[in-house]
Amino acid sequence: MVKVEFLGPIQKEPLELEIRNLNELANILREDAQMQEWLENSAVAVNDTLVSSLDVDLKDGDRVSLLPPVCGG
Amino acid sequence: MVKVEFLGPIQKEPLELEIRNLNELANILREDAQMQEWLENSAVAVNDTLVSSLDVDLKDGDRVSLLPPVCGG
Amino acid sequence: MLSIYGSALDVPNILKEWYEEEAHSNYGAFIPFVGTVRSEDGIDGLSFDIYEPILNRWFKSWQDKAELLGATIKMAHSKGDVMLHESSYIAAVFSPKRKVALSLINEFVEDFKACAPIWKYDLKEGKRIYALERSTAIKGSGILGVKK
Amino acid sequence: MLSIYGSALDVPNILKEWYEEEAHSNYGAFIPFVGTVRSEDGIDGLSFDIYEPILNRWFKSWQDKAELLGATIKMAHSKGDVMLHESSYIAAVFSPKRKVALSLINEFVEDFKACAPIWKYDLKEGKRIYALERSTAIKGSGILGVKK
Repeated sequence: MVKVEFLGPIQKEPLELEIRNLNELANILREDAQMQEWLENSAVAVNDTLVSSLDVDLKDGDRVSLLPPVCGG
Repeated sequence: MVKVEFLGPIQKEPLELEIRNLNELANILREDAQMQEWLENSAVAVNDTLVSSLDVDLKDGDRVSLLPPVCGG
Repeated sequence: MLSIYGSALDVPNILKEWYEEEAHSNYGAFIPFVGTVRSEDGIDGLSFDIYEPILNRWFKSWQDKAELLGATIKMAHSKGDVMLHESSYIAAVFSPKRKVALSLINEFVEDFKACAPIWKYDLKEGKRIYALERSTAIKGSGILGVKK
Repeated sequence: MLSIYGSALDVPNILKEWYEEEAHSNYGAFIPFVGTVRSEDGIDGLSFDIYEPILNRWFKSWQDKAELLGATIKMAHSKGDVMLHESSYIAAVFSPKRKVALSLINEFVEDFKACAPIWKYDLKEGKRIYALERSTAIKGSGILGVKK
């Protein structure tokens, strides 16, 4: 199982998904109406490391995080 | 009388001179062996305003200051 | 050193603590940057969410970068609510030389604004409103979006 | 505000005083620069001469410049002796916005180094030695020299 977390202002409970890569996650989230506003502007981290493409394999126990636009300070 | 002050590290007592402009001051100071090392690297202020040329007339009561290289902080 | 506080920052005390910590480290320059909540657009304050695991990694990468320059960086940030005229952020560089310190604080604060996983909300009329229009998408955002 | 102290600066207290003075001025950014005496070349400390009339005028011109940007500048400097690991200089900018504050502190400190009528001496083996090689001739220097 891969845990998917939605950070900051994304009001969505974590998901537990049987997925093998980020492409599968993308396909699932694109079906979610609530997520449309966030997919275009959120960054993605796997096990707390930011990734820059979907060509990332996932294994059991991995955590994926979605990070919407930030504004610290 | 014009008062001439030597600031910071220039170890020289103030002078009281009968001069009418900075050119006259330059001629006097160029005769002073002790001042040679300072004339090339010092700035000049008249009544606490920095000047950028010798074409400045002086009147009774004016104060001229020589400011050698600075290093605050 | 990165410290997260659950309230507004006690700026004088944090600056004093940092200054005294480095009093004998032989740094010639100390440059803090303090961010304070301004009154604008009728807000009562700001509120912050922080994702600490990624913030810690990001901060560690800057600490390593600073170390290569002989410098060190400290940072404090609030989470939760911070009201008008209270401070939510302090970053500081200690460095042997001023030019390194001045350029480092500049780069650090700019990168912080672009990358640090912190989300800001306006507190207004009892509501907590995500400050989307003042926020910056992290570099590489959008990979999950529909391919254009 | 420009303050000259006859000894090393009490940095935590000065920063606290400045921060509290501007606590309700609605500035979003506060950036101090603190200069501390480093151990190098076997010095025991530094010593400073200041010519206050011209320093005051120079500072006033920067205060006016800052005001046009909606900002304010404060500065404190020591005269006389300041020993190793003590601080002799603090400059600080308060501004509504961070970018103005970051660029202003940078420009201010650079101009301070080039223009402020302050002379530095190394304290070494009981002597007070003018730091000529680290000093900068003020713009326009040399007009009294022999014409080339």
